[in-house]
Amino acid sequence: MGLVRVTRDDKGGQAMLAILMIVAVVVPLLNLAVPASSPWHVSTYTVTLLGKYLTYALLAVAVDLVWGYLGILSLGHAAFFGLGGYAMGMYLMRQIGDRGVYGHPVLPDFMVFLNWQELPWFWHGFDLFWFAALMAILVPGALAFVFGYLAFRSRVTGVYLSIMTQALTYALMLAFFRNEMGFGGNNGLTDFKDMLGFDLTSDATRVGLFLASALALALGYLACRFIVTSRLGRVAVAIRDAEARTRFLGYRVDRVKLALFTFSAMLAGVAGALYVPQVGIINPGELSPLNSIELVIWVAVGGRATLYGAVIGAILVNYGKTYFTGAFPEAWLFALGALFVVVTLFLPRGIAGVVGMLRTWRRPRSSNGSQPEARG
Amino acid sequence: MSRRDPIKPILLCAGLALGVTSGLVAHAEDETIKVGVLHSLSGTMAISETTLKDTVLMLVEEQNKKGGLLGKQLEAVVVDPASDWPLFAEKARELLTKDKVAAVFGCWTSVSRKSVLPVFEELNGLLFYPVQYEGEESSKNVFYTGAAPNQQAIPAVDYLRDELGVERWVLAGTDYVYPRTTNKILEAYLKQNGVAEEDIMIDYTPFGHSDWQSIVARIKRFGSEGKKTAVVSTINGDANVPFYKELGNQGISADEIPVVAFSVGEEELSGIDTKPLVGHLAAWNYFMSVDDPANAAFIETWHGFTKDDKRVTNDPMEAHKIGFDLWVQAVEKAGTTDTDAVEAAIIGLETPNLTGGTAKMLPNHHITKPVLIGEIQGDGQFAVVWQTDAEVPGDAWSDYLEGSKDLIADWTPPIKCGNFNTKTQTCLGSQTP
Amino acid sequence: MKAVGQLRESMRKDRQWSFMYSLLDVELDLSLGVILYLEGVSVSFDGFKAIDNLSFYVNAGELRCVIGPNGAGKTTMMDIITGKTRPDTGSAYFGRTIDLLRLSEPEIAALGIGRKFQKPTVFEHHSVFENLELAMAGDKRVFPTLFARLTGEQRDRIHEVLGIIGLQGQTQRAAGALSHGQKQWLEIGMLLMQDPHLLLVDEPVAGMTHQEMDRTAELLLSLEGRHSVVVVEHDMDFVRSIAKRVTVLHQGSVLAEGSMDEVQNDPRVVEVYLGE
Amino acid sequence: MPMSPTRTQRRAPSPSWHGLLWGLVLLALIPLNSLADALDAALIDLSDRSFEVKQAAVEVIAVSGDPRALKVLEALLDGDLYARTSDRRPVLAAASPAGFRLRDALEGTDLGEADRRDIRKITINNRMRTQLRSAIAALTLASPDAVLRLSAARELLGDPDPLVVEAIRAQFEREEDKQVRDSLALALALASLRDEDPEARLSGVSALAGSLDPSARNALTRLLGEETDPHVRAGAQRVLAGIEQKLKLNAAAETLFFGLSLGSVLVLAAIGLAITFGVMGVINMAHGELIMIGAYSTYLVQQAMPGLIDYSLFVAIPAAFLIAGLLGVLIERTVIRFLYGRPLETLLATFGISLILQQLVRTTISAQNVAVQNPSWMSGALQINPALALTYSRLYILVFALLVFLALLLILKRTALGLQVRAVSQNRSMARALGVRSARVDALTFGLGAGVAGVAGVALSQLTNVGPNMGQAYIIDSFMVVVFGGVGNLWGTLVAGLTLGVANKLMEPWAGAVLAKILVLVFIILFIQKRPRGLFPQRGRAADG
Repeated sequence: MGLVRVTRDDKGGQAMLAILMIVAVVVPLLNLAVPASSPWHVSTYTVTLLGKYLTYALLAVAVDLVWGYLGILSLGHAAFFGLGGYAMGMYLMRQIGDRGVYGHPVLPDFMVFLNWQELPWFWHGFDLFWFAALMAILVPGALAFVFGYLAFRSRVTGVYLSIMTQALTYALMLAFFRNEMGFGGNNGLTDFKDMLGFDLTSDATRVGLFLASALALALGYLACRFIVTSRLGRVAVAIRDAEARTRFLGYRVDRVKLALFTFSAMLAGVAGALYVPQVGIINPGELSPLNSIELVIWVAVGGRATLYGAVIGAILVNYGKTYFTGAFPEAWLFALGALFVVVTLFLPRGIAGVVGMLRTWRRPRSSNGSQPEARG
Repeated sequence: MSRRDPIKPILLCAGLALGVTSGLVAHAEDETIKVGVLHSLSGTMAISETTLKDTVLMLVEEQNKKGGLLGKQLEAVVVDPASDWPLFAEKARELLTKDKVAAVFGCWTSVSRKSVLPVFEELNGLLFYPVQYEGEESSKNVFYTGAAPNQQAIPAVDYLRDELGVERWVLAGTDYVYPRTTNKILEAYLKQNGVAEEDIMIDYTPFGHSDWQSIVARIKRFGSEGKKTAVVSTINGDANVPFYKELGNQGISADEIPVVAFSVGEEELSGIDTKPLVGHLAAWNYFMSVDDPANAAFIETWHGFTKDDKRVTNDPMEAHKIGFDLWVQAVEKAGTTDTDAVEAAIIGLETPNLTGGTAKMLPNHHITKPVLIGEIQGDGQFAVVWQTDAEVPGDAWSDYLEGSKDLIADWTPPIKCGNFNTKTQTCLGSQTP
Repeated sequence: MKAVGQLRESMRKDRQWSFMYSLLDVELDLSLGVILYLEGVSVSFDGFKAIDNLSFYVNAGELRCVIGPNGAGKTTMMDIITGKTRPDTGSAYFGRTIDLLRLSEPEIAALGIGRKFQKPTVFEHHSVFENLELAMAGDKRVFPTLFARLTGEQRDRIHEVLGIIGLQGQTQRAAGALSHGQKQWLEIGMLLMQDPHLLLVDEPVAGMTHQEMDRTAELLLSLEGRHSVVVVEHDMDFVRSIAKRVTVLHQGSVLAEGSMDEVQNDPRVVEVYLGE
Repeated sequence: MPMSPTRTQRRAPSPSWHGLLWGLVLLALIPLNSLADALDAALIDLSDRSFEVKQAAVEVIAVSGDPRALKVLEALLDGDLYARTSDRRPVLAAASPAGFRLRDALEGTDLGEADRRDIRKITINNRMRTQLRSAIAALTLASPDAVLRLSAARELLGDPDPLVVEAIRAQFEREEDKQVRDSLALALALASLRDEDPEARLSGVSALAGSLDPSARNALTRLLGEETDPHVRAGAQRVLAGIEQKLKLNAAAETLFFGLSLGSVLVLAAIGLAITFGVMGVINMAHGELIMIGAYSTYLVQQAMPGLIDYSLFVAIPAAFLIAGLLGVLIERTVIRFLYGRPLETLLATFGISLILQQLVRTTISAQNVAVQNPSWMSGALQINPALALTYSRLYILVFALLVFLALLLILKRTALGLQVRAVSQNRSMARALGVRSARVDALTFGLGAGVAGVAGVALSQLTNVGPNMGQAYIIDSFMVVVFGGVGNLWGTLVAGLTLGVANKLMEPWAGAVLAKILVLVFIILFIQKRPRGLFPQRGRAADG
């Protein structure tokens, strides 16, 4: 019955979920059942690519939750994503075991040639999947909690918050670049072999990961829907629109923000954890502030405060990226840049918003007429 | 809420799903042999890598003028990994599965190579990697046509010690795997040659480090303590300009404290005002200034191809040239572009260097190279001041590192292993696909 | 010195670990019949004294009007009561026992002090119904809110208030689409939903038509007795229409207090108002 | 302390040199004509491929005692010496319409026009440079030019050879120039440390007291290594301790200077942002690219006036200001003005613009970095004392940063524009009501901020890379500085920038460059939690809520 409430009045979401389900069924079939020769065969390359997009989509949903509904433009989500990724990467590293180039039973290769004698303390436990998975959620969550606790309590808002989260991401990136940190420095973690005993290079595993991403996206989406359709969700929007008023109504604004921010960070962590085994590498580049800004744009393109819009945005922009970098490598930065400008100027509510506008033109001054311009 | 709402997203997603699948499921025609080019054309690495893309295009064009390969024309497939390491892996996969390229020429940074390595091993493709690197790797599917540390770093140090009587060493590098490894090798090497701990100073800086004041001041102090001092620089491209400018400004001239760089070539110098740098050194396996008919011809073709006779040539370009020649020979020898056949055929093949001598593909997938030391001149070129009398064979596993001194790579039977432990006579890890 | 103050501020248990601090264990003590005590309060912004040694009392259940020229410190006084601004000196007690200066805005609100802003602020993107729902008294911590469901009597309460503020017809309308006056009433309605002991109403009739004013007057009068109400207003006719006791603020302190007529005949007040 | 704006020229004594002096002694014995032949032969040898042959040749030329030899050696050192392919005779070549106009290196007689293929440059290596420098030094020790004598004296510093010492002492007797005397004295003192007589050593030691020249310190440490005489030891230890003390002070001063200069760079990079972001509330992610544009305009200006590099900056500064400024106005008119009151949207839009600008430069100019030259007056260092030198480029940029800051301060506080800017930034509608044409003011303000960014680019082009990505390196730091200093407060930006710079440099020695940066960032994050409005917040009710 919760599901009913969550999906009611969310035609976009329903459609999105429906398509997601179809893709999740069809693509694996076309990949595994259909022979490679047939034109209907979907290459593993495509499967992995789609899987990657889905993790991005989940990340975008996480961003939309805090930006669209709470008005927090977080530039820290690349960091949360990256941390989740590193947690999973560390697990995959440990799985390599003695199959590394130096054949060291425990230490990953990069530690061997940097003459590390034994495993640093923070690497222990990551040979267990459940532990790594837990960390992939808890570490980003914890960081978000500490940062949020400080920031929201002292009422750092809007622009300042964005810039602080950006600084946070930047500092983390620099830290991970340092080889002394014990995370493989600039090279990061790579050359993964297998996961839970499944060979990462086999088609079946890749399809499995793809399905896992699809499932995670679906669940993440529903969870966010559950929040935004709850009273808490309405409080969030209230905070976005009139923070002071909400406070005078007796809501602990800082706690609400903290809770949602942390949850969103955890979602990002999950996305990261699913992303790494599919792309086969995690390195500090993922934590770059620029990535954070880019993924905010995915949400803007799709249409913020709609959740399903975030999914559309993430997939469209990244598909565009894959396509353009192949087709016209020279031009694609122009395209991306132009997209940023055009969307912010002419589509403040993104693709999903276009639908809304059409509707309001059809029924002027309708029930919820005035365009909500989500302010930061 | 109206019913219209979902339609657009549905169309979008459906179209998208189709677009992705259909767009990416393509079929390679067989009239041409495809050659993948995997170099960043945007992002931070575009600075260095665009040139290499052009080089490969030129080589392909030249080969086609000669009538192609196995009676087929070559076709270059260019993609842009945009200096984004995961994207490298994705693009490699695209080239191998979607475009079905026979071989890929690409990558610059170690991280990009590391990122694509699993892909090439999984899909059994061929990668020719043209940049000097830290070694400590030998994959069945990769051919390392750039210098291994023993083909660049160690000869350079020998030169400084023997020719310039250097006794104190500053090992300055950007904080990533190539400098780390190279410096570890050099440190071990120097200590073996009786250099005292306190005569070695090691310093790492982040990428694109731009404020060198304190470090240069430290080097200056370190160098002013009586013994002849030199800097061995593994500083990465972008950080070099401010570094050399600071050296110049703090009045450290090449004959007081010479700097020998491993990552500064003609291409990088073209972005620097070289007057303050005159006399500083670089160690490479190729210099544009070497006057050798082969080199002159290469430069001429290059200028012709780029329609710009200002364009410089550099070491990685030669590496690509050598790699390409060897690949062409191997394909002709094997009579097919099949990876395993080519991989088996290419070992032992030879092709002339642009600086004289010949490059031979060794069983460890590295090649033999002459080592040249050049001094930076005012015109952005190098004057060769020293060179090894014979080619040095590339060594995948350094003899000066704890982990790897017992390792060798040999892809010929019976060993057929990239990291074979000579002590235990076992092939470590699981390199076999 | 300031740093030390900040440090102490940050060390305070209830701020640091506010979740260890329960709001339910303080009882509003009205044994003296006085609900609000402000004593010797002063605030200054960059040297300008907005409130100057102000002492101000409100009895339980009374309807008090506060008037005064611009910059007299009316709004600042409300900011202090609701915890938005911290005074430099002085004390503010809610009932005999509760020290308002130690509490945050949400805590104060939860204790039953509701405030209506000068400029009507309602949640534009929420429907009228949702606005009232959000304002409704109850457990407002994060998780209870997440799983909150409307009970029957809560709905009835909302509809009751909708009746009081005369917006029954508009339940599902987005608050942003309401007229100015309707927003004012909705906001008062939101205060009622909190069923506070003390309502602070800042310029309720600014920009209202006469009919709307009269309705607002009825509304406020209907609250008297059940709630204590402090109304800050410029419009003299309106004040006269509702006021029993009037307090005149001037330059941040009380100039005069008493029935409307007393106040109006007070020479100092006349002087101040003519002086403008 | 003596202030001499010459570069430090110091190097280990060159063994190749003693032969030369013996040669000078033997000169008398050799018949002149054969000497001349030897000289000619040597000149030919200069164009030999092997550096050994060349070095031998230089040796001969140096001892030839021929007054014209000096010219040849200097030409060789400066790389002006070419060899004629026909007869391998060394010549000086000057570019001329037909190709090159040749003059004989030795006689200086004109040898007519030549094509670039007719001559080959005579390359030298570091060893030869060292050899040439000391050869020239010895030949110029007695030269009439004090500067030459000074460098000569520095050149021969610490050379133990008795003949050299004699030569120095001789010169010291008749030397008037203060500086030259000082360094000759130093040289003599160093020499006397090797004297057998303890007294002489002791006097040498005390003569070195307080000298900051590294060679002094090294000599003393060496002396302590082998010295047996207790008096001398004690003296040496005392003197050395004194020197170390002085060196510490200088090191501290140096660090401070480094910090300030890093700070000045931060201030320059951030100050434009302090206007666009601080005053107008626009999160201008393209700020870095505006800096880049400024740097590129420096490059273009230098391309346009190749002969006049020394003056290029004076043209570049206004040029960069205009180009970046106009670009800024364009951006403001076409994009930003639709986004006022929605700061976070400006972040996204301007980020898009920054991508476009980067790619624009890549495609129009090149993906490679471009070479921006330093004017001669920007290179080198101000030698306060042998242990402390302030590099001119840093010094000028520090001053420049302050000038830019003051200029901005004046514009904002004293001019009509400034008044309107402040009015608009505080209350748009009110300002408009008072007849301020806010649209125009916005455009101008943003233009001003952008222009200043451009000017910063000119300064940065003198320190670091000029390439499409250079902007990225500064954008985050700039925001940190502005936020830390307090938005909308120029003084805040200045103080914040300098503070962060110094803090960074203080930490760098023990934390390393990266960790220092990280620590600074973390510090700012925590600081903002405590003081959400930075060091110098805008006060009053307007600020809160």
